[in-house]
Amino acid sequence: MSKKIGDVILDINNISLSFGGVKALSDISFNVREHEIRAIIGPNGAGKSSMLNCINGVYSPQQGSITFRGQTFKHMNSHQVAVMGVARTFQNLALFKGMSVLDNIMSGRNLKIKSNLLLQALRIGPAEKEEIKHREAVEKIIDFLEIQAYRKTPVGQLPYGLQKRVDLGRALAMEPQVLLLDEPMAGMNVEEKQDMCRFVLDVNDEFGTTVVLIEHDMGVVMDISDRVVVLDYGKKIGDGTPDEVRNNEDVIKAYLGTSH
Amino acid sequence: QAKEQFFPLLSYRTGPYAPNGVPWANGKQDYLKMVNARDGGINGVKLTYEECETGYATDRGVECYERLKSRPGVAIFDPQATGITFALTEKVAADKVPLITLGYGLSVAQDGQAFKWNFPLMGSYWTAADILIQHIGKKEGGLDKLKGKKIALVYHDSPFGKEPIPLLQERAKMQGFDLQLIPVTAPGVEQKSAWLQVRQSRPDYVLLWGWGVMNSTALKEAQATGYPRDKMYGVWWAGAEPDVKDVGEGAKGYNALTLNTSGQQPKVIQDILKYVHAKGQGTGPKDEVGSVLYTRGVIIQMLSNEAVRRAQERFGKGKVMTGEQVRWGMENLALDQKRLDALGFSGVMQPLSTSCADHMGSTSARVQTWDGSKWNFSSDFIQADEQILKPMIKAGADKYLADKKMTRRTAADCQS
Amino acid sequence: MDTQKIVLSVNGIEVIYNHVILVLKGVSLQVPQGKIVAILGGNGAGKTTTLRAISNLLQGERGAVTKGSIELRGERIENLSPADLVQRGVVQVMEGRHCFAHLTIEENLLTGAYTRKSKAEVAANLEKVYAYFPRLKTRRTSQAAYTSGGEQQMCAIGRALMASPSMVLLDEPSMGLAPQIVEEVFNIVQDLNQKEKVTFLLAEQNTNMALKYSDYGYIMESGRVVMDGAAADLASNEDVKEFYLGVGGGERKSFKDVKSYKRRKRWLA
Amino acid sequence: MAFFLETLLGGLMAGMLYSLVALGFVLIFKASGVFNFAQGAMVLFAALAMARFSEWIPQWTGISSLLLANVAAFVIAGAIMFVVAWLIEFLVLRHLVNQEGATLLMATLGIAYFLEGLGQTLFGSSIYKIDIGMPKEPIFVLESAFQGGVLINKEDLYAALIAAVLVAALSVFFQKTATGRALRAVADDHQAAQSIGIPLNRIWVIVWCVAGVVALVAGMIWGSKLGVQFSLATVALRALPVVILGGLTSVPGAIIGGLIIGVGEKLSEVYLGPFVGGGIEIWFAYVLALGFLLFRPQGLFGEKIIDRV
Amino acid sequence: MLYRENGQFKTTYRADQQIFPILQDRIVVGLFLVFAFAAVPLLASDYLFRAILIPFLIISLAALGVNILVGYCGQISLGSGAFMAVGAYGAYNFFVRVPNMPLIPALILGGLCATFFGILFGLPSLRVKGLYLAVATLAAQFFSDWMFLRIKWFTNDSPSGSVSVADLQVFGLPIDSAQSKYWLCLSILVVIALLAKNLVRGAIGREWMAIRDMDVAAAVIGIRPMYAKLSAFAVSSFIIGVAGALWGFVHLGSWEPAAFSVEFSFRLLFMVIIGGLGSILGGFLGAAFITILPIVLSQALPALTRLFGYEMGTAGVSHAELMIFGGLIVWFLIVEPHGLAKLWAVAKQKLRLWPFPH
Ligand SMILES: Nc1ncnc2c1ncn2[C@@H]1O[C@H](COP(=O)(O)OP(=O)(O)OP(=O)(O)O)[C@@H](O)[C@H]1O
Ligand SMILES: Nc1ncnc2c1ncn2[C@@H]1O[C@H](COP(=O)(O)OP(=O)(O)OP(=O)(O)O)[C@@H](O)[C@H]1O
Ligand SMILES: [Mg+2]
Ligand SMILES: [Mg+2]
Repeated sequence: MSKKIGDVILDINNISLSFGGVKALSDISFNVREHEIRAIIGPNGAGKSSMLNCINGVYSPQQGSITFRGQTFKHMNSHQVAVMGVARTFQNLALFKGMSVLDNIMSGRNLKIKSNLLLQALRIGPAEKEEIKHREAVEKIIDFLEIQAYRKTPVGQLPYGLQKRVDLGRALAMEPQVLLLDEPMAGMNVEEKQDMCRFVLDVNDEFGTTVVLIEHDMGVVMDISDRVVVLDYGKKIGDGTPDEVRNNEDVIKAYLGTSH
Repeated sequence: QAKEQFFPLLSYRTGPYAPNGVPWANGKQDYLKMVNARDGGINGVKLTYEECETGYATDRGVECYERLKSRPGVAIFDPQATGITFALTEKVAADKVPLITLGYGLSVAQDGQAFKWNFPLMGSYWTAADILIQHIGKKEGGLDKLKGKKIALVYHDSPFGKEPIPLLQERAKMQGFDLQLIPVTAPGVEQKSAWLQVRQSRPDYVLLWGWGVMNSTALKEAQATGYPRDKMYGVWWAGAEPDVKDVGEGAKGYNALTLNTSGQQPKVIQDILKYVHAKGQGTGPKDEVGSVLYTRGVIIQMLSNEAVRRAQERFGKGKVMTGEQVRWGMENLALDQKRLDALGFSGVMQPLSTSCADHMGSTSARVQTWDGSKWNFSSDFIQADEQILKPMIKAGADKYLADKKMTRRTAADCQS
Repeated sequence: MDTQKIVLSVNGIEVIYNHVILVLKGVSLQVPQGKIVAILGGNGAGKTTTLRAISNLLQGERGAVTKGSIELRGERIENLSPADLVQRGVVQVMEGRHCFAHLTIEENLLTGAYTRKSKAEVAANLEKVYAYFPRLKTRRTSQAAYTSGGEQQMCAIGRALMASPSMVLLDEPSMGLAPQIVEEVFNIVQDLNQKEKVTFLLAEQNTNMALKYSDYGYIMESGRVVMDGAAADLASNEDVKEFYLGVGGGERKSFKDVKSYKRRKRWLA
Repeated sequence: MAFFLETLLGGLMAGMLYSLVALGFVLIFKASGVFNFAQGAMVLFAALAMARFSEWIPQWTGISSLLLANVAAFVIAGAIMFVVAWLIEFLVLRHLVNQEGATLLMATLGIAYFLEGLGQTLFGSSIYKIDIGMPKEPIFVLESAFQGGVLINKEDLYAALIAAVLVAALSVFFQKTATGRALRAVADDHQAAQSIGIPLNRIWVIVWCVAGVVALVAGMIWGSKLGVQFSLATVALRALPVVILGGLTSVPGAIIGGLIIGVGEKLSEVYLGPFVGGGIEIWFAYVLALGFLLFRPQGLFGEKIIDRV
Repeated sequence: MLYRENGQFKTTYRADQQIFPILQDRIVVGLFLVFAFAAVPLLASDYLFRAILIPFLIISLAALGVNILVGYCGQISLGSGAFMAVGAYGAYNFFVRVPNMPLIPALILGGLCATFFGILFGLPSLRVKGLYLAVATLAAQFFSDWMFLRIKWFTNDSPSGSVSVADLQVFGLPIDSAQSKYWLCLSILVVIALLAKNLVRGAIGREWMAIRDMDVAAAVIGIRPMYAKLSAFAVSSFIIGVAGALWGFVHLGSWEPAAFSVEFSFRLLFMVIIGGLGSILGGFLGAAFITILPIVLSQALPALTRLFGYEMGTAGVSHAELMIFGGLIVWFLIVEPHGLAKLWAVAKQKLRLWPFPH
């Protein structure tokens, strides 16, 4: 499998973020290239999720800037980020609990819906067609994630692992250029992790989606990522290919421990 | 088929206004029981009734009305609440049942040529306000002495409380006193700012337009802010026992209008005690019989009965009257002192006679004063000033007719 | 296994959610005194439901045990309240953390000691938890909601330990924890098990770790126990190896080269 | 100036009285995450019990001392509130563990209806009197500084004192004791609280009991001011902006919120009201609360609303 | 096995996206509509129409509006009474001030006034959430109570502040008989319910629910909270406003601000919760429960006690009614915390499996 890794698509420059006394991120810089799978690893509380939150505009970093496709932002706005084609999954499931699996994933396509309120209310012509068009796209994702049987189930009732899949499905429905995944494989067994890896790799392969991945399972990270950033209590302590990182002294000390 | 005239009784025995609603409802019901027991009904027509709880809420009132309006032999409705009155005004015209609103409801409805089905008997808020101003003027030594005085109206912030304002403004213009309007949000449990305002402007008199819990609260706040109670005058809905009893001494000197006497001496009350309570069929407790609102209930029911009786005189004695016929009876009441005596109402109320043009029948009321344990009269019956009222009523009724695209009733219609 | 003293035995329970969704279809398992027992299985197999049934937390999910019985040291416990169970030394660490969001980490831990009346014991337990999870100590004054996912997981585990339990039901303790910490958590489990004779029943996805540390394992699939056995036996079973350990055919496969077709599990045939 | 002071003081006192009702809301919200719609009904119910028993006890036993009758009535009413709390837990809350706020809110509404019906059935629906010997006549202070002095209502003053004591005691209880901590834990997550052995049933009985006693005190004071009657339940609506402004979870917030709302609404009614026809105080109170919320969406002292992903 | 969807395969997404994808549902709903439009007018008495059916239809409409805001978008509103009042007074002013204003446009304009008012008081929702938001909506409630009492212009200078309308017509047909009023309300309800259903199952509905369930995540997938919340306020207050106008025009005929009091707002909220948040059907069930049950109780109770030879006074009846009503609310919640609609869904699911228990 050969894939072409392109130019830098997302560039994080000297981001610092703190909450009261806690420095969640201090002066972090790294970049993400088009089509690559970029992993972020680090011990608990290192600031990995916070980093994604900054990219997403959920948090506003106190310092630094983020460059996306050549445009530089001091702070991102969630809506704008989504429009620019960045999708995201969450560490502590942030699904829409009261909605069915189908609706959850459909909501990922809302940005693409053009018909206005009145048309939607009447549900005639273009509105209906549009709805069906998106439904088709969503059904593909549902097939892809193998959750056909749960289509109409409220997500709150699904077991944890499937909820994670739905979360991924919702992100995929946005047809993003950059996909941010926050521990997508937590709470899964090996078989399920393999499935998940397959999904991620397929997305990356077929659509050329750039993936930023946070994961604690080193097996997964080392196997599928192209480059890895290592954070430790807000600081960057390593950045490079899996092999480089694996052999980095600091990283071993701070995170990997001896068993890996 | 038994001959029965049916009286729907809309009442409220729960909710914020229950303390006042209960004696009122009991009076009506006891009078019906008494007439059945004593006279066997009206010329042999038995009187039946059914109570329906409205809780003072308009929508439930409408439901009660709809439920009871098509009962056979339905005579008349007394909704016991201003809000329900508004909602029913249109409906009774369509359903052809008269609506009696004794001492409340729309003031302009006195004009029977415009309001065919409404009967604000014995007084409206305009007459009440006018009588109070006259009384205060008399106390000051003449209406002209009111010039430069300050009178505050502390009122229930609803159409009920706002109704007297146009008349008071008219009077203020005429007599040259200062009218201060102080609304109290319903149901009136928090009145501190109202009384702070009273304390600030120190009006010479305070008129109290309250109902239910608002009245006793007002008296307590007056006491707490040191406003003299003997400068306070309530409408006849703010002058019953529940309003002052629990304030006790604190309400001493407080004055209120009344349409009727209270107490257990009148013959009709004695009859009720004898024919109803003595047999253990009383609706409420015995000691409530003859209280202000109870007696008012009795009067309302008596007037309704008299309307039926009057209608029977024209349309056939001993027959069950339709709503339309009762309306005619209501419009042609003629209760002189003799008739009142015969009915056992001597001294209880003023004589009254209605006509097609005048649906009120009498516009007088008197002032009573609370002495710490009971009500005593402190004035004679005072009549509202026709000169002032007439044009206002005419104008209001004309506007109503214009809005509704209706015309005044013709003389022929008055005969129907 | 019957030679050992059984603390907890679950006998053929059925669990229904919302009056209609049948989730557990006759699950039986035994937990011997002083051992570590693991429940393994894929997503939705019913592991969490089993633990909830034991600790009586089903009611809040509108679920109910409709058949079978659960016994703790010979006593039927289906009708006890969760608090009664904690009094009897059984504490559950819930899946998905469930820290008290508005309480600080330290307050969270102290609430965990609600059933402990001795001040000294509480203080000692607190020290012990901080010793196990030094990260918690540095974040002790933060509100739990504002700590990272892993910190919350540590908090949840620590909170359960504060009750000085004799038996702990752990639901996916390793989820979201960094590998080092995972190792640590299992070491703690082992530690408590050996030193303080605490019995563990754990539901885990990290089969590798679970089988390494536990004595006995049950494998669940769609509401049934499909296989059970000593941990070592399970670890050497071909199917388990392939599906749960990712080392089917002897070699660990790279996640990059996973096949996109799947072999059917033998027990589903 | 004197009048301004009077208005200010009046507002402060009215605010304290609101706080007393607000406190009940806060207690239950804090301890179980439930917005207790039945608080107004509880105030009414407790006050009715107190009023009727203080009337009945002298009749039944011939005790003529007002103080004795009142104390006995208070104790009996308190006991009744305890039974109510226990029944609420046993019949309602226990079956609704871990349900959403809206569901629990509805349940408290059901309780409110029930208590209103039961209260009036048992105790009647007239106006009743609670006479705890509060002085009714006003006093005047600072007569040397202002002509006519500044009027102070002694009754309000006592009521405010009682409210302050109650609030102080409850604040300490919540902040300093293990039970207080457990209550807060329950509010955050019923299930997790259960899982670590907090006996929800007992906690809820305790809290509803305390809230019942607070309702009784509120009912007693309001009742002694207004007379006990159905409308007493509606003071809850006046207390609502207080709770929200102070923060649903903060006991001291109930006090501060009460003072702000009390002063704000009285000043607005007295000084702004006349220009727009009056009657503005109730919506002004809400708008005032809203104004504060725009700056602090969780109320002045409320716990921060957490939404993290 | 009566209620089986087996064998009903959907071959197109259009078919699968119908409002009622299951054949039995479609038949039942169709029959029900025929019944409501054709059979009920033949069977029902005047009382049933005027006191129960018409108010029920109007309140259902209002509950539908409230459900969009509270149930679908998760914004707790206690100001529904205000939106109704604005709708009613707005429509009234258009109706009496504009010469020859037809009824339907007046209702719609009333709804639009409510929309405007709703958006205005919805603005705080951008910052204030949950129960705290209830304060904003209560502010709307008390402000509107005050406004319609105090500002004479709104009541066309009526001295008492109560207003009334007469001469209602739709396309030249007079709306005065009970049947005609019923048809009018039913038609409006059906049309609006259909439109609302389309909205909530479409993109905008998903936006509302997303905001309700997890607003941060919603923002991250590109939903603008401002647009979603304000559009929910707008749509919901439009529907509530139309309901308010109908309540004034068709049901009461003549009204004062107290007809739209805060109790009304509370009741609407309760209907939605007891019926089922986020369910159109739930709104109807809740409205039926909260409006019809007390009426039924008030009539059934005396009859029942009479059976046992005990005459119950109206006071006793209404107190007992309160207690039973409260008890029933609690009981239903214990059986199914997510409301009557959920109860119905569970029942259907059981039917689907019947005669097997699981
Ligand atoms: N509250 C609930 N209501 C309805 N169904 C539920 C509920 N909770 C769980 N279920 C169902 O029960 C089944 C088992 O779920 P459970 O959570 O026990 O699985 P699990 O083995 O713990 O999975 P995971 O490893 O993903 O946590 C699932 O199919 C799920 O859909
Ligand atoms: N909103 C916030 N307020 C206060 N502190 C925060 C907030 N968000 C994150 N933090 C703190 O910042 C640090 C980094 O948190 P973050 O969630 O980014 O960690 P993480 O690397 O994702 O860890 P984990 O692997 O455990 O998920 C933590 O110590 C956390 O407590
Ligand atoms: Mg994280
Ligand atoms: Mg699980």
